[in-house]
Amino acid sequence: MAQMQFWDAIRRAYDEEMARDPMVITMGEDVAVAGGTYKATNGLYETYGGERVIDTPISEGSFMGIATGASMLGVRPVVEIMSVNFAWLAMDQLFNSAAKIRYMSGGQLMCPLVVRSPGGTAHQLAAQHSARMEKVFMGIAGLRVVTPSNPKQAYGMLKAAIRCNDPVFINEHERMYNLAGEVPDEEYFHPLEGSEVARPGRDITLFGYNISVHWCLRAAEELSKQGIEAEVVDLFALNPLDREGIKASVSKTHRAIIVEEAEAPVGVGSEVMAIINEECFWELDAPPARVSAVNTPIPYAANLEKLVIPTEKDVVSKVLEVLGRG
Amino acid sequence: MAQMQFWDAIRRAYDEEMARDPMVITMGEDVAVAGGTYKATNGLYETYGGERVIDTPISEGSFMGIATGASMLGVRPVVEIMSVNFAWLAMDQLFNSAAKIRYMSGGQLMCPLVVRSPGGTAHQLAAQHSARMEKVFMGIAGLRVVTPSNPKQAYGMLKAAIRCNDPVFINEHERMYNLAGEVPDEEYFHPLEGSEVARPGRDITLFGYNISVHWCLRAAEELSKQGIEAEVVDLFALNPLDREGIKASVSKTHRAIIVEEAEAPVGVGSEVMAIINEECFWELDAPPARVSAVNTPIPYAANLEKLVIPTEKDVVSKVLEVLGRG
Amino acid sequence: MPGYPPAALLLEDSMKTALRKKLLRDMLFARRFEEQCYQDYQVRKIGGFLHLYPGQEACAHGVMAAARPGEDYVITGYRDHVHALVCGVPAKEVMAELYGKATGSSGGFGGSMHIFDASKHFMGGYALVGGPFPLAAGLAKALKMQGRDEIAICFLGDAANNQGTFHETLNMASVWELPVLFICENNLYGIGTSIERSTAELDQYKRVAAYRIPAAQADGQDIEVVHEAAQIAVNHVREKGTPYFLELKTYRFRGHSMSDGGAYRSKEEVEEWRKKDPLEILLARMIEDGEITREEYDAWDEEILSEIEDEIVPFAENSPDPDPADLTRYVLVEDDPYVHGGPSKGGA
Amino acid sequence: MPGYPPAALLLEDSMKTALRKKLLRDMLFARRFEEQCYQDYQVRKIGGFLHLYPGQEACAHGVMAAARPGEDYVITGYRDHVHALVCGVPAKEVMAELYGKATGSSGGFGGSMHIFDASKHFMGGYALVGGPFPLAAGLAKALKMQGRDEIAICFLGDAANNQGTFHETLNMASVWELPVLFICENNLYGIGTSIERSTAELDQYKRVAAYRIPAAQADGQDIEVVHEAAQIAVNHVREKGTPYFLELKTYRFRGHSMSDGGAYRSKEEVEEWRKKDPLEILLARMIEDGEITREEYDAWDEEILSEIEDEIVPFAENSPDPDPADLTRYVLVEDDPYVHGGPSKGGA
Ligand SMILES: Cc1ncc(C[n+]2csc(CCOP(=O)(O)OP(=O)(O)O)c2C)c(N)n1
Ligand SMILES: Cc1ncc(C[n+]2csc(CCOP(=O)(O)OP(=O)(O)O)c2C)c(N)n1
Ligand SMILES: [Mg+2]
Ligand SMILES: [Mg+2]
Repeated sequence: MAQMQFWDAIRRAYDEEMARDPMVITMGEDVAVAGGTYKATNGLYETYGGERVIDTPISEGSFMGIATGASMLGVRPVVEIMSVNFAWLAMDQLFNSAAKIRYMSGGQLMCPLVVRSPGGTAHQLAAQHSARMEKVFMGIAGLRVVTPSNPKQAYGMLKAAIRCNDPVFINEHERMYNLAGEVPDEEYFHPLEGSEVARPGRDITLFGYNISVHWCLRAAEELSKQGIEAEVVDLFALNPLDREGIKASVSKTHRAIIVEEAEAPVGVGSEVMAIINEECFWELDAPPARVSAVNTPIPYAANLEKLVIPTEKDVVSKVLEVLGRG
Repeated sequence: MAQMQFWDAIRRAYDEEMARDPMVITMGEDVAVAGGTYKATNGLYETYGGERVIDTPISEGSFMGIATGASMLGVRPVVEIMSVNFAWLAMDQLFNSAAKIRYMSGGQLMCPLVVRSPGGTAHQLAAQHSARMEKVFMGIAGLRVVTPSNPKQAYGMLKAAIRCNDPVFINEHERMYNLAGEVPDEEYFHPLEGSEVARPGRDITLFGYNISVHWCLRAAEELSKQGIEAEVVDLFALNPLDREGIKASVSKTHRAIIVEEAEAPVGVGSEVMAIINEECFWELDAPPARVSAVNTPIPYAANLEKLVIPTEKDVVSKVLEVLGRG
Repeated sequence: MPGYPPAALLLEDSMKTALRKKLLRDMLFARRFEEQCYQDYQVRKIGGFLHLYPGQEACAHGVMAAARPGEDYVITGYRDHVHALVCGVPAKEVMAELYGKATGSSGGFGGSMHIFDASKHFMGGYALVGGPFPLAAGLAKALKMQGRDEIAICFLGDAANNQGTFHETLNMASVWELPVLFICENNLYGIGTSIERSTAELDQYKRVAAYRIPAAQADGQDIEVVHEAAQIAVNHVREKGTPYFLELKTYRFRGHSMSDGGAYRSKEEVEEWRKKDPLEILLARMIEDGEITREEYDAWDEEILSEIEDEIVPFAENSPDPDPADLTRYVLVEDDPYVHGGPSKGGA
Repeated sequence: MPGYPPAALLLEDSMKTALRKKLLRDMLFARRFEEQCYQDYQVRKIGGFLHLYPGQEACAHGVMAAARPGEDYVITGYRDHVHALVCGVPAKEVMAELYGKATGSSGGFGGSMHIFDASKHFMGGYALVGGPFPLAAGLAKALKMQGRDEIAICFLGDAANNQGTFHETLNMASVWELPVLFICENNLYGIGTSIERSTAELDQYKRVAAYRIPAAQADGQDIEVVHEAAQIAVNHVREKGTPYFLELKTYRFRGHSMSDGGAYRSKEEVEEWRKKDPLEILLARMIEDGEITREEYDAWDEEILSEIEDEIVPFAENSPDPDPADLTRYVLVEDDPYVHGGPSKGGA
């Protein structure tokens, strides 16, 4: 097991899959000659050439459609949307074409398309560069959505997504590309459905995904010092969500908090709460709760930006509140 | 109080507002010379001329942006997106510009833009013409979302939306334009926040919006015959949602079902459930539940389409289930 | 633009007659098929939106006569029945699709706007205007990567050219040198909006210079003119492997869809165009050249009408509805091993 | 295209000198301002993404010299500081915005990519490439409806022209006859992608013929050339009330943003363009014409540097952070009576 940074884990997945299958291609703005904004495609252009590692014009709507069209004939495109904020421009093709072609053709065609994109807030990128859009993608029938919280997942999910026959959206995070972690030396495919207990506990479940898993883990450590053992569940798959896994953990701890970097309305938090209500309401010893961003566009000023995004401290206080120790 | 059809109530609101304020304009595909796909803009072109009643090319992304730009200088554009499925093409301008300009300019500019669009399933319009997208719009900070269930609301909401200084999305329904109902003879502005008890009851609350209010009302009538008095709450405002109203009703009935035409994941149902959990969990005598569409793209065949969309019968059975009489 | 000799001119006389006969009969079949759809929609045997093709037959038939139907990959919008037929999708399966039956070309999942037949390389009708532009370029990208000889052909309307995808896709198709042929069926309207009120440049082929893609315009009512122009276009794309854009001036005789009042077009204009019926134009020429008689033509018509009445409609009528058990079957691949950690993890 | 006499040529010699002096000093100010931003970013006083303008100064200054800064409505992308300055937005407010302070031009809510000053008719910097095209046309629509004499001016880069909004907006601006001037600052790159690899037609003004909008191309490094070309453009838009597109060939001396390694451009290319520094071109000409000496210029430089150091930076530095109580203030209008049923319902 080697330590690897997040971007490098992605790059390794690309490299292995492109070496294996000449139909795997990648396209996006600055992915080729420049090697990718976050280096995730670094060196691929030199190895696989311009027909397979493609710098696109700034035409998100149509290069998503071109990738979708190619995927119908057996090409396996990995589209990088440089920042998830730009994905709005490509949603028509993703929603109306990629996610629906298999269904509306009565199963004749498949769109094995992968879309990778970083979302989230970084250092003061402000209102038009800080979107957290996972809630939009995960509501689309026909599109798988996964979101890695560490380099191993990032590596294994991209490999699985490239081989999977469904369109898959991989929600990454601008602030996580330099995160280091262990990645197996041997080839590894991460599941695209399910969830993972990142830390077992008994008193309360903290549901996180992507960056918020780390907030949950740090909060759990802090809470542990106070004698509270929080279970942290990593919801690495957002569509479909792991109803069984959610139920199992809440049935054990009887309390739940969902932690998300996004604003609350119609988000991961609300959907997980709904699932808890549907699957194991009677197991609950306290109302499930959300830790979410303040519901605003993201302000530029550092002091305001900090106020908007939750931290592990917010998680800790919410846990104490739910446990009646607030 | 005159009986009026839904489309005609909208048309009347347009007419009154355009007669009053020369800065009110409307634009969209076929809204002018042809009078609008659903007649909602019928006759306006003849009265107000081509500078104010504008047939657009098929360029949703940019005419949304043009309307937004004009709104910054005091024009009050009402954009019609012929079918909400096409709104994906315009989401970038709606999300990244209209909903954020006031915020990111530090309050200097406003975008008093109105967007009207019908969503929902109609008679076999299939996968690319049956989207129910309210859940997407209502997750956007900075955009108001309302959805009328009757002609009076349709009339009063459009008038209020045109005068309101925020961008407002009005979610209509393809199958409701011919619905008749009473509309006040005098000028009327419908609130853009809040909810309405469409039928009082004591045993359970049925939350509906737009078309599903009617399913709830019919189900309530049916249930009444069995001695069950359901309260029907019309969530005519989806962003912001009426937390107080939701709490008040559930605190009275102690049981809740949310009825939506859309697929369940990250939808109105999940958000209302989350609010119930946050606001009045301890008031609940049973887990809140959702009645939603099957989570698929919409199939064309009549028999399959019927299976996907919920009906008042599904509402009735879910109520019986929640009340333990299933 | 290279001066490929138009295909029809190269043919021996006898082959030319055979081709003309086939084209005329095929167009007649398409016309009758669409008329049947019209009737069946009135009695609600067909649901959804229905967009018919009468008046424009020479476009689909003329272009595909210059291509390889069933081999080249074709994609289009919602007005798609006839394009499907031309590619070889069985008429009874198209009709069954419109009836929403399990035997339909999309198994009843698609309907009129979403005819698909992968076996005939008919890659679908799509309901969002402008959506197929990039999909077509994507098909071409795949064909290029796979070193194949087929090309991608995209049929769309004039109003679709105002969508951003037109601009974005043509630019990429040019820069990336993709073997895709764009056919613009310019029928002068997008629903009820005349091209003159929506579009700065009325000649659609002129808009293409900005992408350095060769482009041409031709009369879309005379199938032999279409065929010739299309042959140049198809040869260009197939031989050079780069895009081409062909605009065909045409007209739809019926409304945009079934709910179209038609008030936006003058009677005179419609009458004027009805004189340019593509069937009549070819028929008259063939009669003049002694290749067919009016009686032979009428006999075809009888045959076609009986085929529709006795075979196609009953097939659709008597086919079963889709199985409710399949309702969620095509949403996500359920048994994909990679969903569950790869084949070694025992995922199916 | 009508041959408006270029503005500069109409001026008396003394006025011409005065104008040149103003333009040169303003460009120098802009250069120094951006260099200060560069430094402050290194020490993290400025956050977010930062896109600087050195090399392109003749574009914004030359165009606005032909327009009415502070009156005409200007809108642009994320590389927006200098466009704001040219419109009259106070430099210290721009700097305070970059510092994220309450005294910033957007109150600290916007940052570098979102400078706004409604009082100066500077309608914002926007971060999504291509987003301002339609917004600009919308501003023009409002001006037209209100019968006003101002025009809308949209500054964007070359790579933005590949976005669908370019195509859609130019078509509508043409059909609807909107008074909007599109300025394309063609610096040959979109981040690290050369125009040659992204775009079929390298001459951006040629892409505009498809919309029947008059267009021209000019050297963007010589501010007097820009000024002349812009005067024709501005006059056209103001007098005819219809759109115009002006391409300026230019180059950015620095990276795209602060994280740019720059490996995609050769040293030779950068060197070649650095010889075409817009400040040096005008300075040399003025020295030759005896309008200024190198010493006077250096004195300006001193003045500017002190102004930045003694006034602008301290203002930003010493200004308060935005009030946390305002965090949600601009999301939705809270006291809007129409939210609560109209004024008669007592909504505020
Ligand atoms: C994105 C989108 N916007 C609007 C529509 C509604 N619509 C359907 S067909 C049509 C007109 C298209 O005209 P054209 O491209 O000329 O094709 P034609 O119908 O004339 O064959 C419109 C506006 C749509 N289906 N998709
Ligand atoms: C919709 C969108 N896609 C991609 C980006 C990322 N991006 C920012 S600037 C840029 C290049 C723009 O180049 P150009 O328009 O030539 O302007 P320049 O930066 O050269 O002034 C790109 C791709 C973005 N901000 N928005
Ligand atoms: Mg047309
Ligand atoms: Mg550039």
